[in-house]
Amino acid sequence: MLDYITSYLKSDLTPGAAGNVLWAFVYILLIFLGLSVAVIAMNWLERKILAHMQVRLGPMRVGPHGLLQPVADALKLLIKEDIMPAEADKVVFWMAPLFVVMTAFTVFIVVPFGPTHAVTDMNIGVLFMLGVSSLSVLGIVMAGWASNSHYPLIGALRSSAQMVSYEIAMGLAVISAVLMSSLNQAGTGTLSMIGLVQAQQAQHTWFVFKFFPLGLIAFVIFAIAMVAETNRAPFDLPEAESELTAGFHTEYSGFRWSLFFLAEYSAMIAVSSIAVTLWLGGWMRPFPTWLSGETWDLVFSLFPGLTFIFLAVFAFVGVVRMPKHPYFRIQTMGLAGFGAVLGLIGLVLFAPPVRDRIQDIYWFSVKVAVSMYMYIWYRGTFPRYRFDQLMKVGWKILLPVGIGVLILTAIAGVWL
Amino acid sequence: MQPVATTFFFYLLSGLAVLGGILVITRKNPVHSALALILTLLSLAGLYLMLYAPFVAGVQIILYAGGIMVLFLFVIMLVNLERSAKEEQFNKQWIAGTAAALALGVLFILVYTGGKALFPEHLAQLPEQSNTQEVAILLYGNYMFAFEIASLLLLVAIIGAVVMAKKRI
Amino acid sequence: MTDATKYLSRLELGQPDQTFLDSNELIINMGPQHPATHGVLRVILKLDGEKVLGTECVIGYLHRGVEKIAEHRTYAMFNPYVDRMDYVAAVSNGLGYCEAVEKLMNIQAPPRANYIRVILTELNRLASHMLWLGTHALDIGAITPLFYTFRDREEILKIFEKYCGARLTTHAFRIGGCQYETYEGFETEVKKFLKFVAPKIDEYEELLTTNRIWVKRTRDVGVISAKDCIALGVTGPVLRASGVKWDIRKAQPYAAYSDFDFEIPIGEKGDTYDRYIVRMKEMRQSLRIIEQAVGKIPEGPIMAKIPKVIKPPVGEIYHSIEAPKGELGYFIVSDGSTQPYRLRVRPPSFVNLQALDMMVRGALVADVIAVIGTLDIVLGEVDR
Amino acid sequence: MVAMLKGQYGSGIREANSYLGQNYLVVEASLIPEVLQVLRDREQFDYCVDITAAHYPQREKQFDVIWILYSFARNERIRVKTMIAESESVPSSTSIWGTSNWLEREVYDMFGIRFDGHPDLKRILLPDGWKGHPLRKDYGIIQQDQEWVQINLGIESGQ
Repeated sequence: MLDYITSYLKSDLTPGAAGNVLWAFVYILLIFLGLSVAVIAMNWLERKILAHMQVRLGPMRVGPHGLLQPVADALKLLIKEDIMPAEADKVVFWMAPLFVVMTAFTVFIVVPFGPTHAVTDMNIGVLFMLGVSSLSVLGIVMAGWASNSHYPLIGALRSSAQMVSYEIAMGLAVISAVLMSSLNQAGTGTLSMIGLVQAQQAQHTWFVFKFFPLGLIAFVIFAIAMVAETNRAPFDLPEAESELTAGFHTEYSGFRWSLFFLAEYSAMIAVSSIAVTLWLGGWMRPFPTWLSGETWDLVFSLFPGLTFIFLAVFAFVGVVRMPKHPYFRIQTMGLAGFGAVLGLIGLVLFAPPVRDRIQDIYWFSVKVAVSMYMYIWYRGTFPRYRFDQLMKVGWKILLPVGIGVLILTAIAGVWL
Repeated sequence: MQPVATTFFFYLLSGLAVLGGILVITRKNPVHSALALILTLLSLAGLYLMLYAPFVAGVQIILYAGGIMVLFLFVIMLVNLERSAKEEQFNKQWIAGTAAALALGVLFILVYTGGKALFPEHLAQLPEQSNTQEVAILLYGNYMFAFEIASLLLLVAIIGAVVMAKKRI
Repeated sequence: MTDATKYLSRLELGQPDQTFLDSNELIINMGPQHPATHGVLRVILKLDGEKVLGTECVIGYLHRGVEKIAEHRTYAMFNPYVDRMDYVAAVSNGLGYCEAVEKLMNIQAPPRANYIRVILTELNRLASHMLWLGTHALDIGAITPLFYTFRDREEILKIFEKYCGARLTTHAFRIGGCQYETYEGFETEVKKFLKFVAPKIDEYEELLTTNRIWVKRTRDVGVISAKDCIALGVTGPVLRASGVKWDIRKAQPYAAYSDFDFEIPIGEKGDTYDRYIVRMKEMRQSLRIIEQAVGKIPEGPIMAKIPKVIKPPVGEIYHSIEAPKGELGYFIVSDGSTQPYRLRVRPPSFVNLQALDMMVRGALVADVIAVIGTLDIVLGEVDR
Repeated sequence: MVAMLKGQYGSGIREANSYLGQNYLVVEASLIPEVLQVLRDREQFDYCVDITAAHYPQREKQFDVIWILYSFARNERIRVKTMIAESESVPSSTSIWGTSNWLEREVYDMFGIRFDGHPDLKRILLPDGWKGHPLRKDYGIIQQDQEWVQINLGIESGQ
């Protein structure tokens, strides 16, 4: 039994590829937990970052610097009354959030956090991700229709039109990256997520820099389309607050609404991870060729630990700056405890075996985090597109440019 | 790669597909029918996966479930269908329908018994890893011409749809 | 009452399109509880898909009968009520009312009082435009400017609070002048504010003026020509953005406005973007006026000699000022008693709102939101 | 201008005067549309600032209806006034100025003065079914339409 459990640890395959059900299950659990934590963290970070962009403080009351705010929010949403409109279509209304959450989480089966850190390495990984994430629009349409109300219906129609349109531009950008992966001896590319990163490893470059500027343009197209796909600002028409009150989830409340929230954020993380995998070198550390060699490997492998230590220091600075009033004593202690935990994690991450194992996940997460920060930044900066302008951008700019990039990539691949 | 509980999953997915199909024709609400159809399509995608045809499965999800059904729902929601929901579902043609179903069933049985030799006992184990490549080679090699003809046909259909739907061009 | 179709008599429903595959016309009720209608405005939209075929405004949800109240209050007692009309530009309302009564009684406010009035009114114009900018940008989807403008508006409200104790409904002026002398350090504080706010206005412009999405959302949206503006009685920045160089501060100067050197910014096309630019320029001009006023504020009394009981002679008067939203007029009929016989307020928001229907026909739903924002209405003033 | 108008309409122009520097005309009700049209077309009073009314219950002709006009070209305001009795109506000026639409509706709402030829004369600020016209002098300041309040709001009184 113990052998069966430990047998996988030395494998260089993903649990799915190794046919190890137990470890696949463990990975699924880990991803589920990690994703939930990431969504909670994103919630806090978004509110904090947006607040600081807008010269406010954001959540400050629950816990030190509002650290416990997402927990409080989650609790509030769970114990809130769950309202179902009398005229709603009960079954569909009930199914819609489940459907959205299910699709948002399913895509993470193929996300490669590292060469072995994925649930499974599917032959059609990219296709699977695009397909399953495109299913989430069904949930949105179901929600809008089942609410039996004008504003949600318009929101749902808008979002389905928007997502179907931008999926095409997205697909074209993806194909050009897949084309780049076929530049090897065998001449065949791959749709596997892990294979794509390995192709970038083999070609010693991130695809975003490949055939400059073709890779970059494809990446930009994808980056725009992925914001539209996840219904975020400046493409947040389906839930445009000033026009449609809240779009497709106007009639949802409490736990059901929180499922939509969860799905939105995990979908953001999912598409970001596609972008990272396809263009930003997935789990590869920065400058794998320029700064190669033992020393640089060591230096870069220290980053995860250093990050946590840095965060811990940040927390301790907060402790020092906390007002010295008895009222704040518990908060100060809490923040100090939080810093201590972060520091401890940092220290553990310095240990060589952990360090080697965790590096890939760390670099992948950092890249995704940067992408998530961009999401928040867009939201703080841009006004909202109008519907016809949005369609125009999708069909008249992104689609032709995407086709052009695809053709040029093919030509460049044959000639260069 | 060793698939797990193959038989179980086969019956589960087939059952879901059949269930979805029955729901499609029995639901009065067209939106419910469409959702049931999505269930059927997704089960079929699962069956494709079991046949070691992941590419077909992926395309099935993207095109049918993610694309076409969304447009189906789009149209159903836009068009007012309250009237049809109240109409009698099984109307006078049930005799003809049953006859057609019976005939089809008999045909299946005849084909199965008559052509038993054509069905191999075990399916050939296709290489899963290179399936997508095989599809690509076939599409862009042997069947290049047919493929292009099909895409041309689709283009004609698109233009026709635009001409029909748009008042002024 | 709640049936939306009941109000649609004026919307020409027209012949339904017989073309195959055409979607039905949709009637949508926007408001009175809606995040983008700036209060309790209710707009009934008739849509073809997302295209607006016609609108009908239903107003009056905030009607408090200000004009009726005026007939039952003395002239001085009614003064605070006018603050509650356009509550984001309360100082302007008070200025118009006080000057109208002064004109009716044929008294002149002393120069120092007039200068204080100009400073406070222009500060209020800034505050009103800032609030407009924040909410307008929020309607179009940019959330950040709202917080920037509220931060800077706070500084203006602080000055008001220090001057008269109130932040929003100030009741800053009295008939005959001002009640309060400026507080210690008023001039330096206002000068400090001017220095503080000028770069902030640049900051707003940096966020929006050249922002592609902002320009796309506002250019050629809600276009209204100068001719239509005049026919519909639209005044204020909306009229100026259509290219009419008309500002009561210049045309018929009141208070101390004839002493100052400032320009009237105008636009060309009369679209939402032009109105945005005009208001931004107006904010800069307001800064100029305040700067001059603070620089040469005269010494002297702040209150004219007025009788203990305000009892204007029999007669009637119309006096209007340039409020942030447009021409704000007061028409007062006096029967010689201590209470107005009839007091009519000519509200700029009310008249401007009438142009909404014309500006959004053929546009999209999202444009309706943008146009409501750009008209800069305050429902307290529309409904009175 | 006054001389010209007087010459044209004779005694129809009851009074043409100036008070505190503000000009006003008092015109016979029947002449109103012509005078307004002439003022707009010939005298360039192209901007209708306001339409309002005042109620004098003790007079025989109870209502004053007042138009306040402005000319951009002359930078000048003028008030046109007419007196009408309770039962009389005034011709609408919606065909002359677009502004008149809502302003006349408000006068109708507040005073019950009817404007002939108005395209959509209905209440604007008060709810549609309300009884009474609040700016008339015989309407009390705390008076309300009890019946309307009870039916539509489901409460005994709105006070």
